Amino acid sequence: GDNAGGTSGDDASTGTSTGPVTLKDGSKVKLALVPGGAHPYFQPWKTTAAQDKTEFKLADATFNETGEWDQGKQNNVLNSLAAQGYNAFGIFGVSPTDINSTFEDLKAKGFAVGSLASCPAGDTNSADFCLSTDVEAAAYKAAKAAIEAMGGEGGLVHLTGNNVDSNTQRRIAGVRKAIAETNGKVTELSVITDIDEDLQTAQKAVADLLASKGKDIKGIVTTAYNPAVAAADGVASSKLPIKVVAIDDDAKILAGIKSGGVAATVAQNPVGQAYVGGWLLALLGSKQCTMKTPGVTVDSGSFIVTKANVDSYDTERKAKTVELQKEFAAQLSCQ
Amino acid sequence: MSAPVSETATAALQEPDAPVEAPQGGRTPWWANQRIGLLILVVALSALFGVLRPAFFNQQLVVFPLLRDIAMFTVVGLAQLCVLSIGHMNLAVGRMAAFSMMITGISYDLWHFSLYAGLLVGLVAGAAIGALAGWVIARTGVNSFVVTLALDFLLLGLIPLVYTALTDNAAFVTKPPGMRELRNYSLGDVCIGNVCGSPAVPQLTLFAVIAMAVVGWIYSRTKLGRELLMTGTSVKAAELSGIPTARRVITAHAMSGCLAALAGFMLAVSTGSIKATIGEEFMLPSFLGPILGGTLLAGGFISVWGTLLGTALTSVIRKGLDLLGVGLESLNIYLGLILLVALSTDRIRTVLSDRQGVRKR
Amino acid sequence: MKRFAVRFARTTEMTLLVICVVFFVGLVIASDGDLLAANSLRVLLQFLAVPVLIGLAQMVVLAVGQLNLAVGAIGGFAAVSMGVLMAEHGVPVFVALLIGFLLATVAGLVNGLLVVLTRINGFIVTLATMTVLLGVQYRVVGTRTVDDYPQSVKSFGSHAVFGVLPLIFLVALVVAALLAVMLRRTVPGRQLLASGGNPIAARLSGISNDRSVIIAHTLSGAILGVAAILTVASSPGVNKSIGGDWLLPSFAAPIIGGALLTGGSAVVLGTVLAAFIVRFVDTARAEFSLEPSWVNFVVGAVVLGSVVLGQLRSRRQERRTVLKAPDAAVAGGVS
Amino acid sequence: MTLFLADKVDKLFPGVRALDGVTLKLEAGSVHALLGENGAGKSTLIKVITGLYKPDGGRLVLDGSEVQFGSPHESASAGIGVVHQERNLIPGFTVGENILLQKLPTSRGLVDRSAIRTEAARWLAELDLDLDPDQPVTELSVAQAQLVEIAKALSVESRVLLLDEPTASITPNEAERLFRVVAKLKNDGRAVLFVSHKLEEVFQICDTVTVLRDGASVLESGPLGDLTRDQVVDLMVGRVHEALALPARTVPAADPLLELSGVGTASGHADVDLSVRPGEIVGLYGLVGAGRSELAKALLGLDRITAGEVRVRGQAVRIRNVRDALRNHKIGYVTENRKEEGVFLEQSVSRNIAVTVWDRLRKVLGYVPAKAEAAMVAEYVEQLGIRIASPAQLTGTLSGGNQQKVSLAKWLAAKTEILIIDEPTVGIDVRTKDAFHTLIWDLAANGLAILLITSDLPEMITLADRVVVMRDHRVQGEVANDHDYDTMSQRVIRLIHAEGTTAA
Ligand SMILES: Nc1ncnc2c1ncn2[C@@H]1O[C@H](COP(=O)(O)OP(=O)(O)OP(=O)(O)O)[C@@H](O)[C@H]1O
Ligand SMILES: Nc1ncnc2c1ncn2[C@@H]1O[C@H](COP(=O)(O)OP(=O)(O)OP(=O)(O)O)[C@@H](O)[C@H]1O
Ligand SMILES: [Mg+2]
Ligand SMILES: [Mg+2]
Repeated sequence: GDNAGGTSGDDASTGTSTGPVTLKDGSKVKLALVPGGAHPYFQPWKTTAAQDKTEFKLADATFNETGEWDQGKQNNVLNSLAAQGYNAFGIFGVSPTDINSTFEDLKAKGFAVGSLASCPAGDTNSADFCLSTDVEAAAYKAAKAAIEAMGGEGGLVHLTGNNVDSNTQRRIAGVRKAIAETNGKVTELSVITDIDEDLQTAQKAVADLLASKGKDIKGIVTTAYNPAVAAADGVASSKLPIKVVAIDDDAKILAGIKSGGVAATVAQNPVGQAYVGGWLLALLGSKQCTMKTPGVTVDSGSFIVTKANVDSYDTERKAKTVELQKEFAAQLSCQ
Repeated sequence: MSAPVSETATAALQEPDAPVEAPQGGRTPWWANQRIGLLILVVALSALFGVLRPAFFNQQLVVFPLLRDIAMFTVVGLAQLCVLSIGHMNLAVGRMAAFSMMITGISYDLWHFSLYAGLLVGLVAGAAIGALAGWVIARTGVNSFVVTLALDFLLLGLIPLVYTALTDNAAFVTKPPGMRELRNYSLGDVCIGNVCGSPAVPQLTLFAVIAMAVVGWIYSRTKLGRELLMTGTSVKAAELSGIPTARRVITAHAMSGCLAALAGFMLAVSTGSIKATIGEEFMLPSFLGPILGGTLLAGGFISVWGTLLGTALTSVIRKGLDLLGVGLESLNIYLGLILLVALSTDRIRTVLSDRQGVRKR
Repeated sequence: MKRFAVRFARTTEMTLLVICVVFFVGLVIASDGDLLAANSLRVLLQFLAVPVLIGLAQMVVLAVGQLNLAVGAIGGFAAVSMGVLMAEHGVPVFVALLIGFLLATVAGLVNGLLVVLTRINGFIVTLATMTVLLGVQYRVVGTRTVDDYPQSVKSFGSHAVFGVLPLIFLVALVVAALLAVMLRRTVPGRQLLASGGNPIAARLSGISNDRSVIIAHTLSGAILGVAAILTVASSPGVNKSIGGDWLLPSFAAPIIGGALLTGGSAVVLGTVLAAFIVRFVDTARAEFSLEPSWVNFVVGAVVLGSVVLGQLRSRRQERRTVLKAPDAAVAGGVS
Repeated sequence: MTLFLADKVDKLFPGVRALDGVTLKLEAGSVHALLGENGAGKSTLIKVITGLYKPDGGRLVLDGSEVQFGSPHESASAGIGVVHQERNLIPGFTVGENILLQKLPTSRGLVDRSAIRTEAARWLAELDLDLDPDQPVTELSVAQAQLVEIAKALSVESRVLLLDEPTASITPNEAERLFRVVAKLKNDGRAVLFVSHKLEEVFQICDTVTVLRDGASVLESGPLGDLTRDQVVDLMVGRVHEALALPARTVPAADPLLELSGVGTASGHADVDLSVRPGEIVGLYGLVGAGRSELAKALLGLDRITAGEVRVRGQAVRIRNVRDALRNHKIGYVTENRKEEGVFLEQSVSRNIAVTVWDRLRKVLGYVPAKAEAAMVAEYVEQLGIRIASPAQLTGTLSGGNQQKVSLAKWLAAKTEILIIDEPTVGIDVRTKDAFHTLIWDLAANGLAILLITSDLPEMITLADRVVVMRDHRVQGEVANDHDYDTMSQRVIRLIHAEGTTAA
């Protein structure tokens, strides 16, 4: 995945399988998709959970975002769901450094567990599998897109979220990697962290940034939601010739792409995560299949969206989803 | 001069025909007692949730984590209670927990300490940072709210700097032997002969029990506890009665820091790793438990049992709503409303008991 | 007049004013005078409007010895209500803003009524209403960011008189001035402060403390309503994160500004100045590309330093007071 | 003409019948005394009249028509002014605003500051009080604050003025000034109700009297002229009250326990010389604000001593704080400010008394054995006759007299040898006052060195062996007490007003 501009990120794909495994009996599986808390990114999971339920004929499928970005609360939610009979869990762990413990607990009780949209920090994944955007790769792509939009030179600013989250550290690394590849033509002016908590903080940070350094900035890459919204808006109203590359494909950001305020965005694949994840968890939960290598990590793909492909990137994403299914089929050993 | 007052003076001071002044508030009926009210509420709500969702009594999946939570937040509450006892506040409880766990994490990661040695280091660090807050307050006379708020910001800045400097993932992932076990072990794993404890009770609760016992003992039995409460009731009167109020302020904050560290440790053990964000969610629960339980914000009165019950009440409500499958759209609405209704009944009980008291005459 | 000058020189306001000036001059020098550019000044002031208002909203309840933990929830709830009404229900701008303002005011009124009627500690009451309103805010807006409201609102939010003085900042100043007049020069204002200063004495003088508490909470709600309007007008959109970071600043401003937690103090000017100081720290963060961690560190140090300094000054003047002032505790219910 | 009538008023509190069919009649152009022991119900009656409490029975009649006041605001508008027993000023406000708080003058909807200034100045002038209406009340002395409250009561254009112990914390001089005002109001045809525990004052200014005992009126509107002091006291106490006869006591010749020479303090004292021997009661007299309490606090290390020397048992010492004073020098201080500094109102009686002795009682780890504590507390409750239902009772629920006993008990429990007693009987009824006098006398007889600060001249003359007079933070001189009121009071007052014996 080292060429930006609309090709599917299939670097992790082994792509040798023939087709998806069909689920025989999903009626014993109660699937729970549990994000870390409320966030627009996860909204597609809600509808996909319902789709999983009907398509795979599951006993139940639920979406529960009451964890409120607190690992303790999320653990509670998971336990409560387990107590209510849910036996297959697709989880976005609030704290990447803690979530393996949670996975271990659930695994110990015999549940099928998938790490969705984020992998645990470190080298081990205690869940059955991890299906997630490779955050470093996505940030790398985004930075590449920004550099391209900037014309390959100038100052770049990186706006992101919670500094002490290991995913943030990976994003920072991804952006730095892309900048390093320009051999000094592009410089990282600053990395602004901890502005994803709320929209106003992000907006204020962007405005201050533009006021103090606006002239030196050629591009802004954001790898968190609120800063993306704020940057798109701030740059548009300041009328500075700054290229903004955002993250995710929330309606607000897509509108920005269409109007030209946002140069590009990196879309991820939440639907694919929830759909393929649900399918996998149903297979594992019904004991039809097991993972050949437990804990395997697969990139769910990230897609550069520009004005050019804003109407078509979803097709590409759907293709990736189908591909993911095949890819996993090769990882399974089924009865 | 063992009895400086002579018979004549004593006789003069007696007022044989004066009626004994009635203790007001001391004669409330049992059902108006706030703690008993809370206990009844907790039990009633548990029963209600149990009836609606029998899974509520699932030992492994519900009771065990619930008790672990209650234990941890009780310790958080006790950390706040220590400063509330002198009429102060500690807005940095969470950050003090994060700070001491950072030290504990360093001790595991860099110095390869054992589980309990690291805990001890953390407790000392917590006590030290608390004492620092207390010292600033005592020396300058600046309001504790301001000092701990500022300290909170200071630590909020300091902690990530240290974490990013020392670790890759902004967390200490080294786990000393025993930490993993402590997370899941219950009293079921503690056996004397053939008799084992309940598998529904996590071993972590023992920390809370010890903390409650120590804090309870200090406040009910020792000179220190009494002096803290007197300082909380009236600093002026305490100073003029020979209580070293400045030192007591420092002690109270040090105790608070130490308990915050313990809570941070319990959180680290129960979620898995020692990270910078430990304690972020501590502040509101730290007040909620003690205050629901009857501890006064103004100082001078505390209740250790009340803190446990207050914490239990909120945890039980949350757990019950979780089990009822209440989504985020409604969860907070119900949580807030139940809290308000529960507390209003408390108020109604007090009013009723006052009325009854009057009618009896 | 001379006496007044002497008294003013000793106040916290004076200390804060000096700090403000020093800070500002320092920043101007550090930015090579860039900070004096119209745009920089505009940005500086633009993001002062809301902090000033939330500080005042807290100050007014502190003045009766109460506190309001629901500041962020009230503001956020009102802001998203206005946004959703305008963007999704086509309610005319004026009506929508009015409704939002009234919702916030009513929320404040309900806080006051609950405190008075149930006699539950104000801390707990506002904690409970905060929880409820957070739920309502989520219910109203979910995880979307709503921004599809009329341009007139946005141009109000971004307009600046002479390109320097943002309208919304002027609105905040007007509110501050009105509040100052109300607290200093109107009978209900004086009664409110009397209740806060000495509730027993106030009651013996025929002042209803209950009424004062209700008025204070309602005023707090109304000010938050204005803050919500300004938020809607000035931010790129409204979502559930609005109001999320209001709580601590709301306390920090009045307390740094010299308000007593026990009640009785009206420190409008102090609150405004304190908001300025906090804002300067933000500006410094952008100017020096500081990591947020350092900023927090500095804010902590500045707050502690300024208050300790102020305290030492007044201590020196009051050498004769024998005992240390007892640490003020937040008074709970007022009888 | 009867201006105001409270007819068979009842008031119940949870657990207490505070008023039981009390009738009170106030005539225009007369000053009426309301007397009774602590807790008799005087303040409660006033609060019922002003609409602060709702009566549980009876009726109020003003000017011949029945009235019901829902709040103090209504009674104030009806022309009833009141000075409550509690301190009653709003800290952040100016003198003027405090005076006019009940009805702030407004113009065009805003509070009119210049009107406040002029109107407040008028009331201040009426009381001959030289204060700036713009001054914050936090800068006032206790006495000044009290006078401001009186100005506040007058300011509602009151036809009926209720004064609840207005003279408890002011000097005779200031009291005289107040009495002149009262006389003027009386001539204007207003009705004044005067509550005081100082019977001398009552006899000086009152015309008629009502006596309360345990919430019931035992004498309703009797003319005061027909009664003697003893008769009044007997009515209040409910049995024959014997005049205080203190047993003989001699001061043993011994070296002073406490000695001050040339002491100066940060609060402005200069050249203070003073000594107290064991078994001696040294009175420290002066006008309010003379710096007596401040001197006591400086001795306890609460203020800096800048010059001179303090010797305890002959040793020069530097006392750092009250703890130091108590532990190392056995000095105790019974404060004048009972409610704020003397007792912990929201704590039990038992803790209040034991607070000074935990050091002595504690075992390992600071453990305080409950039994030893209870026994110790019981001993002092018994000795001082503190009326409580149980040692766990909150001190705030006790009457003033009993609170004062608690405040004293902790120093006796601590076995102090030097005791500084500041205004021990402010707001305390005659009988309890006599008991306190006996007690203090007795403590001295047992060898304690007592420094007695009081503004109550009769009390001073009853108790002190020597009277040291202070003015403006300096010692004016000393008078040996011959226990004769007339000669002593003259000598003391003369000393106070003597020009610059030591003053610079
Ligand atoms: N708010 C209250 N609630 C309950 N009891 C009260 C209340 N106020 C007064 N009492 C009780 O009513 C009785 C009368 O008290 P009150 O204050 O009227 O006495 P008093 O005659 O003014 O005494 P003092 O001379 O000490 O001022 C006392 O027993 C007191 O404890
Ligand atoms: N004329 C005055 N005006 C204002 N304040 C005064 C005046 N005189 C003294 N004060 C202040 O009043 C306080 C009274 O001091 P202190 O309490 O030591 O006096 P005291 O002789 O014990 O009188 P009291 O009877 O009030 O106890 C001091 O803080 C002093 O600064
Ligand atoms: Mg009274
Ligand atoms: Mg005095």
